[in-house]
Amino acid sequence: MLIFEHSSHGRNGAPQSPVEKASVSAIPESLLRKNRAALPEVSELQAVRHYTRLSQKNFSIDTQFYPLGSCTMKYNPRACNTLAMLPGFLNAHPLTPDEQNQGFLACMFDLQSMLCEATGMAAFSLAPMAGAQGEFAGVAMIDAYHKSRGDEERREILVPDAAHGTNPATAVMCGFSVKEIPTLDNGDVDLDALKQAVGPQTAGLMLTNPSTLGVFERNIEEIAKVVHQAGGLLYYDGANLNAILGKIRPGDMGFDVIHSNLHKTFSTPHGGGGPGSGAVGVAERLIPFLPLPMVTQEGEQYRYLTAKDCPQSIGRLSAFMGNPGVLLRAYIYMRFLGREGMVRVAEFATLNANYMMAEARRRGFTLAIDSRRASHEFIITLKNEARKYHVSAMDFAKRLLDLGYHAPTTYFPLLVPECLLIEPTESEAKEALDGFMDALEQIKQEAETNPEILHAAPQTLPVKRLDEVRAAKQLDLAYRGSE
Amino acid sequence: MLIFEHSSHGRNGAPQSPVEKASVSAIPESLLRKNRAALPEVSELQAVRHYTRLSQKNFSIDTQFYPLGSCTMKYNPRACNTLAMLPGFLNAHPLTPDEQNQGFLACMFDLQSMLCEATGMAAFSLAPMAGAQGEFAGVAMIDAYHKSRGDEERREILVPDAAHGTNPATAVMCGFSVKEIPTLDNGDVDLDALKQAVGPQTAGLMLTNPSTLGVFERNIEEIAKVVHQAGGLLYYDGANLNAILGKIRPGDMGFDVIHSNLHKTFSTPHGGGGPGSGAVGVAERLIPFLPLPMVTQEGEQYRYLTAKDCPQSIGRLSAFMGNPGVLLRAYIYMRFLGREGMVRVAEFATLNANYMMAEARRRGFTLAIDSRRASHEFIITLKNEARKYHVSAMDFAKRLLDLGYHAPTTYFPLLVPECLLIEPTESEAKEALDGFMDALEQIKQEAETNPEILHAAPQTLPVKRLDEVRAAKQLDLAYRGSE
Amino acid sequence: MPFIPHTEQEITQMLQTIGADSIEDLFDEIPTHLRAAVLSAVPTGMTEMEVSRLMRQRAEKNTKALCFLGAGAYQHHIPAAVWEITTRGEFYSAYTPYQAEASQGTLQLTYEYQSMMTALTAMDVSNASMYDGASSLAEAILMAVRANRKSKSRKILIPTTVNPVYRQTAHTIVKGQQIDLVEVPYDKATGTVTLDQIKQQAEADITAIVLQQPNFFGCLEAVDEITDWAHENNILVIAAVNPLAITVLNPPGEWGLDEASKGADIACGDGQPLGAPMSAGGPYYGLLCCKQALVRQMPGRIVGRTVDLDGKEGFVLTLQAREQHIRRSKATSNICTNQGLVVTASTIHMAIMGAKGLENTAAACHQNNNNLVVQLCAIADVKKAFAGAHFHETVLQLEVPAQQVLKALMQKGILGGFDLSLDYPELGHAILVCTTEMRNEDDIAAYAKAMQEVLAQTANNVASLQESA
Amino acid sequence: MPFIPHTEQEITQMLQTIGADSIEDLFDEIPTHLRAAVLSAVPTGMTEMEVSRLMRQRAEKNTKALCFLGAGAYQHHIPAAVWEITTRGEFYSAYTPYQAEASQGTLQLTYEYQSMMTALTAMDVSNASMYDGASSLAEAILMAVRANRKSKSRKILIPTTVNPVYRQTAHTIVKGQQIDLVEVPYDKATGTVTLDQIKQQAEADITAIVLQQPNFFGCLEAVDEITDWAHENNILVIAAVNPLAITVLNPPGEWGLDEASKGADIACGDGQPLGAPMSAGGPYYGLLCCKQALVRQMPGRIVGRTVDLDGKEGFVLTLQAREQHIRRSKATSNICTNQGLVVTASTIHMAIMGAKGLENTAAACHQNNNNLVVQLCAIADVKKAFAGAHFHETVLQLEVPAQQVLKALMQKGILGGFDLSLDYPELGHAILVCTTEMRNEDDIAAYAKAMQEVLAQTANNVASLQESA
Ligand SMILES: Cc1ncc(COP(=O)(O)O)c(C=O)c1O
Ligand SMILES: Cc1ncc(COP(=O)(O)O)c(C=O)c1O
Repeated sequence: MLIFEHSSHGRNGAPQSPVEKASVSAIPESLLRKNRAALPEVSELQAVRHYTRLSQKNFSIDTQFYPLGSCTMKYNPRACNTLAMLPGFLNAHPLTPDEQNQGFLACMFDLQSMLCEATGMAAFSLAPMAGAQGEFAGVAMIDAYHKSRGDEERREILVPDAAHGTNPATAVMCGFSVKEIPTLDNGDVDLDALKQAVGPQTAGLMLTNPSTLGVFERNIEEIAKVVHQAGGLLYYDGANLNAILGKIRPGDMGFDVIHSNLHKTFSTPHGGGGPGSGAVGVAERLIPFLPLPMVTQEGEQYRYLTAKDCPQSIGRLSAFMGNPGVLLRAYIYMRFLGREGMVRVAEFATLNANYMMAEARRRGFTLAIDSRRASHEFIITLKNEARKYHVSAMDFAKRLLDLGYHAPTTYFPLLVPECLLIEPTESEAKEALDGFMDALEQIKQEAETNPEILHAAPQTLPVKRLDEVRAAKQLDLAYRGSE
Repeated sequence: MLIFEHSSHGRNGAPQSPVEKASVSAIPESLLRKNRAALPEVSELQAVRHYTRLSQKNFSIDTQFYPLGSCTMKYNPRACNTLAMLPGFLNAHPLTPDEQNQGFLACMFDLQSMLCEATGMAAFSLAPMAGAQGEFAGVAMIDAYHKSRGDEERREILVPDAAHGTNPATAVMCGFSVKEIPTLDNGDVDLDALKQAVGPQTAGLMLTNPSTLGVFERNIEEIAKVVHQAGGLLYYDGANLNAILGKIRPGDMGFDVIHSNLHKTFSTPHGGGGPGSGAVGVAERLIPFLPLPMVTQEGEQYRYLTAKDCPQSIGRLSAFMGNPGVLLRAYIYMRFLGREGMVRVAEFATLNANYMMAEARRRGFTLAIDSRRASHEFIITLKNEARKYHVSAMDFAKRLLDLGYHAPTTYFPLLVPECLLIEPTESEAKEALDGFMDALEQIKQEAETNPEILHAAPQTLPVKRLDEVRAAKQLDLAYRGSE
Repeated sequence: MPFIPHTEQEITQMLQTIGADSIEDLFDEIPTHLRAAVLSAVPTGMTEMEVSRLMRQRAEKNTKALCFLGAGAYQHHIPAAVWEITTRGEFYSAYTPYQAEASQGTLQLTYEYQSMMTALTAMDVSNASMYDGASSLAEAILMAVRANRKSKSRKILIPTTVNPVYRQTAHTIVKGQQIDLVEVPYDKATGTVTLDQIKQQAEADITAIVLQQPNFFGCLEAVDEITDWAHENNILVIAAVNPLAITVLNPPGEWGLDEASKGADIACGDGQPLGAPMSAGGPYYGLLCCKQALVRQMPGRIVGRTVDLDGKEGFVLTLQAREQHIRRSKATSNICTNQGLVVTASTIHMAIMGAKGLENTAAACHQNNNNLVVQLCAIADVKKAFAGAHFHETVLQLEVPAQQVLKALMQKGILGGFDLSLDYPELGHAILVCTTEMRNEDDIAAYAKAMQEVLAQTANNVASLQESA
Repeated sequence: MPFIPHTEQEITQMLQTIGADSIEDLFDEIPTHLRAAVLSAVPTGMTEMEVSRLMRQRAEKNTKALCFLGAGAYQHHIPAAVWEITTRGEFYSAYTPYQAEASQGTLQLTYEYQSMMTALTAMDVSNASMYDGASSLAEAILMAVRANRKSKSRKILIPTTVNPVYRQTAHTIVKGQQIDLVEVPYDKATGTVTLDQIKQQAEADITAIVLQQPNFFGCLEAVDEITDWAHENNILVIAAVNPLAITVLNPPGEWGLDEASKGADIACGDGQPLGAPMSAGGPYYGLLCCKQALVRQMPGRIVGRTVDLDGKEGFVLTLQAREQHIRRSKATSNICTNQGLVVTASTIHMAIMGAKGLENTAAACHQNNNNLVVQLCAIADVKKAFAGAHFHETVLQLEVPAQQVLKALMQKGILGGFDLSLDYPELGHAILVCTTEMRNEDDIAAYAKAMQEVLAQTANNVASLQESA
């Protein structure tokens, strides 16, 4: 039932607003609203009950193992939420003079510094509001860099075919064209193809390492050389640093620019879709172009850098300071971890992924890349099962839901057929990993003996399998009253 | 699965304590613990997940209509929780000097005053930590009063047979014997029986008005006269003031002492069993005996009253000030309501109960007391259904759970066979009341056509009907490891 | 180990299964000479007790001054229930609802959000959110360029009454795509843009015009007139609105007097006034709505209602072919993660407040601002910059530098407003003052008193300076 | 109307169904002359915005001083997760689990609590909570009187080292039942009670003895020796413990050296140190545990594990025949509502902290107190009152009135301890100082510095008084 269906005309139970409407007679009649908006009219209890019950219909980290590959669904420490919501932060107006905003600015400055250290970059801006915006900032800086040198011809961005969809989409948004670079069966970038692709038109290469195939790009130094020699810059899609934190730094690998999804590696909550943060870091030569605002320290005082300080900046990406509440949560999380905790993240994320991969192998699953170490994630391909038993990766996914596990990422990366991209994260106990592998094995057996169970899944959730085709054809995007 | 069953030896994932154990060598070896307590060893995520999922197994006001008679399961405004948990309150040590505790003390003083006004009593103490302790305080004051006048022979407390179990239990705890007074079919106390019962041994009468039968005691003035003339005092079990708030005041009815369950009328949460507050109020002559601590105002300053100020007090009932967090929530709720809101509570609680009673009648249910107004609650008796279809009130209750409603109170008051005591409270919308009555009617039909459905209920909850006999016979009160 | 549950025994077992000797072995594909040293610039880890202490100290450092500052972020009352429910683990720690059946909570809520937002704006379609108001304006512009097939110019008219940081953000985001943002100056008397001024800037082919209502000065634009004119000239209208204000102001879907072409084509804005705390600037969210015809140009996620195998109602992400994870370089935008949790809060906020509650709140904001302005303008040397109605912000002109006055007010515990001198030097010593429903009579009187004292003091200083000169 | 959802139309419909003309009619059984007038002493209602402002102002008035005060309530770190989960609506707004199948959350949690509490105390059985530590001591005494059938005296030995307010509360609650609380003085050198002193007070027939560990002075009682002696004399032992302290101290279930009669018979105490904020005094909860043989004398709720119709594990309230709602005047106690929500928090607290975490916390409290005492006793005119080990509180004796020193410390932002002069005048100018794990080195140094300054000032004052005299 929709909240609108709990509505009763004239109901207004909550002491949440002035009881009487103040006069708006100073506003010309013609500019006033004629009909009150058709929002639901419910009591506070009805709203609380409705949304509390709705929440219970979600799977979430706090209730289920959620090994969604490329998304890093790790534990979100509750303290990060509690402390980021201290009144001193929540009530801070974004335009508060810097002198009265020192507590918040100190956190932001420290966060910039820690990100620099963790990634080996020279400077960081926290402005981007998600990974995709971080990518935008990064590619826009590459653009600005070349243009600042009068190098106007570099209009192409190279992207491996395994890349996340945001990479090509971003390049286009920044006005570039995109060329795809193929990936070898072993998961490494096809170096020969890359060598052929680079040229005076190359603005840069966007790379994820470890790649979305869950393996570390072993030729990274060679790749960097090839791109740099061609005059291009190297972009690191660091949406996920979970596999390398404290182990290897993008800056040391030769990357010129990187974004990091703080809502992945640094554990800010995913919130059912956001908000996130795609903080962006750069090597020395790109510093002038970083997006605003940033925070600097002068003596004991912190202050925002403005366009006056950074005349070459690509500009601002949002009205204020990105997503401060998210940034605070990441900052708090990083203070929890400390330098020693960061390394542990990589170690145990990697241990968990490799353990699950070994277990998958042992239980007879086909791995997309069998011969190598997994990074923080790995891929099972169900192409054999699909062929033999007519069950799809999607069927596996839905059946997993019935067994109390959120499904891994399905059908991404696009180049592996019928794939499950599995990312356990470091915060899950062996117990959860084993339970998940048991479930997966059970489903494999069901696929062999009774594939109908898979096709009919899920059976135990609030709804059965939903008709997506109908949703797209008979568009119903908003409630318009009970006809 | 128990939290203990998620435990893994040596696990210690949370940054919640010093990592190293400090030395305790200053403590003699013989006084030290030898074996570490067998608490579960789980990660913070495991604990969060376990208890989040456990919580989802509860019915609650925030998720279901919960018309549990005599319990007043009304909406608990979230703001009451948020504001009562402001750091200024949470971090206040109970022995903070009064001068540094003025914010809290001001709330307590105001709360005392508002309770006096709402009940018509001369003074209030907030010390009792639940209704039962309020009763204890009240009866102990009656005792102290008689003794202070040298009236040592009054060792009997009168209690109507419809009374809540805490009434007789309290009287005995205070050293009195208990005499039960019968109730008439129309719900009023049997006045003749009362007249015969009173005498020089009578310390007092404990009365709930409206009674637990859900009707207003019409002879209250006569009753007061009878008891007072016999030299006894009149105790008002005001666990629930929802039916009379702002309509009639116990003080005006002639009561000498009253307790009020703030966790009912004043909406502090029930918390799965508590904490509560049983604030106790008295007429003039009992003021000297009120339990400590209380708060008084002197000029602009508030301070705690101590034993020095109140030498005749019955003493203290807890180490500090009752349950301050509960008292704050009640205070906040009362400020929300204001005087006009208080009356509305009574009006709409009564409207809802009478509406449901009328609906029950219309749908063919037998009412325990058919001819009268309901107060904030009313009783259906299923004795006919029990006789004809061999279904019990308990079966109805369990089946209601399947249909998404918490069951009303069953088998209380004890004098009505197969009863459901239904209390909707003022905060429920007509929609919820109608839904509940539809469910009840459906169950009645099921009872007639297919009583097995009732006997087998519940079917949709985490467990089916539980074996209480086994629980009491094969006592298993604590986890002792997986044998 | 913080947030890592492994016991020694488990680690051993797992390594055995993997066939590795140590965790270190798992990193053997990384070239040794590239391995990171200790991250010495990152401090060592802290316990929760220590982190809490640090953060409380830092939070305490932030000002508690009475806030009369707006300029795009507003201090409104948010019912306590809103964030208590929003931060329930099931909302807080879930991700994008790719597995619809296991995400009906988030999906249904988002559908309800879209329903509420279209009701509020009187538009046909809403997406599930953009990052913030400024970036949603940028996306609205990109969308208009894609949608207006009749226009080739990629020229967008954007009055200088639109929030300066919105204009800057739009510039950053659209400039890679050869889009021309043409500024239109405002009328000095009214603080709004006039049709005449617009026409002066408008060449033959204009793709779209942006109108902010209320505008950055808190003044009310002649949206009907301009919308009609734009539509007559095949120009799309992008409305940038304060979603709280439009509970009393004519909503973008109703702009224009011409019934045939009524309504803005795209509406954007910042959802902050509907349940997001100011929080030093975010997270807020960008609202983005459009006419039905433009739905396939919409960036970002959209939730649709459908049915399951049994015909039971349910909700899914829909029209995903617009999005980067399917369409890659041909997507409508690169946006992936949005501002879901804030939308969750905002939906609950709107449900609890109801349209009437929001309307009363908006009216109170307006009235408080009128009261404040009357009291401040009663002080010598303070005057309103623009005639005409304001919503809940007003530009005041002073005789002394704004910076100086604001600083002095701050010392009296008053966050007195936004200094306009950088963005609008032509206004002289001007500040933008804002009131929400949170500022009661005492607050307003306190501001007026403080201003009086500050200006008196400044006058004295000036006088004594002059004397001593 | 706050918290009332009825629309005018619904009210009309409902009255029609009832057959009443107005809501007022529903009150027609109440005698008119008794009807209440307007409750004029109750202020009019407020909106949430107004209430919030009021409460924030009041909360701000409370002190933020560094807390070195204990005496029965302690400022410990509580993981943020604890109360975030505890206040989830499903726990917060549910009631006593009378409908077991719809309350498995609360019931299983309570069973887990009982399991943890018995593990912590090393006792056999725990109930689901009493109101607080003081009232649980009273109930423990009543329980002992019911349980000790060999004793007729109803005499309870209670050392004066037991928290004075616990003794007062016990007195209030048990006095109606002709129970005699016999005080036993303590040894002036050690601040503990000796077996000799006990024997002096003990007549032939004693029902039970109460022992608090650590005692009110923070000192450690000779619990083994006294337990053995008590059991030899058919005296039941009631342990009053700090449940955090017993993660390092010998738990009550292990008291005594005589294997045959080992362990206190009843253990009570306040659960506050395990997850309840100080909160001006509550809500906390009383823990109450006993030996298996005494289970039927236990007051309050108890949860048991059982199975459902399918044999699946589940949880129910059990042994309800002890309770008032079944047994009425013959119940073991009148308790009904208990402190369930605090128990919920405490259970989650224990699960997150683990035994090791609690142990490290307890040890840190202890060490911090040692450090504080060393630093304070380095100041002239400050000395320890008692020799021997302390847990995390220590009695210090001063040369000037405690009241005066504490007040001066407060002015320096230090809540310096508990003034013992009212309850223990024989100790002179004595204060009880406490440290938990929350007081770090800086805090301790700050206290020492403040104390030094305060005492120096006082000395000066005294000196100058003497001079001027
Ligand atoms: C590899 C990779 N790159 C980029 C992104 C985009 O990040 P965001 O969703 O925060 O925009 C993601 C996240 O989905 C990702 O996994
Ligand atoms: C009528 C009545 N009296 C007394 C009580 C006892 O109150 P409490 O549970 O707070 O001890 C109750 C509550 O259950 C009650 O309903």
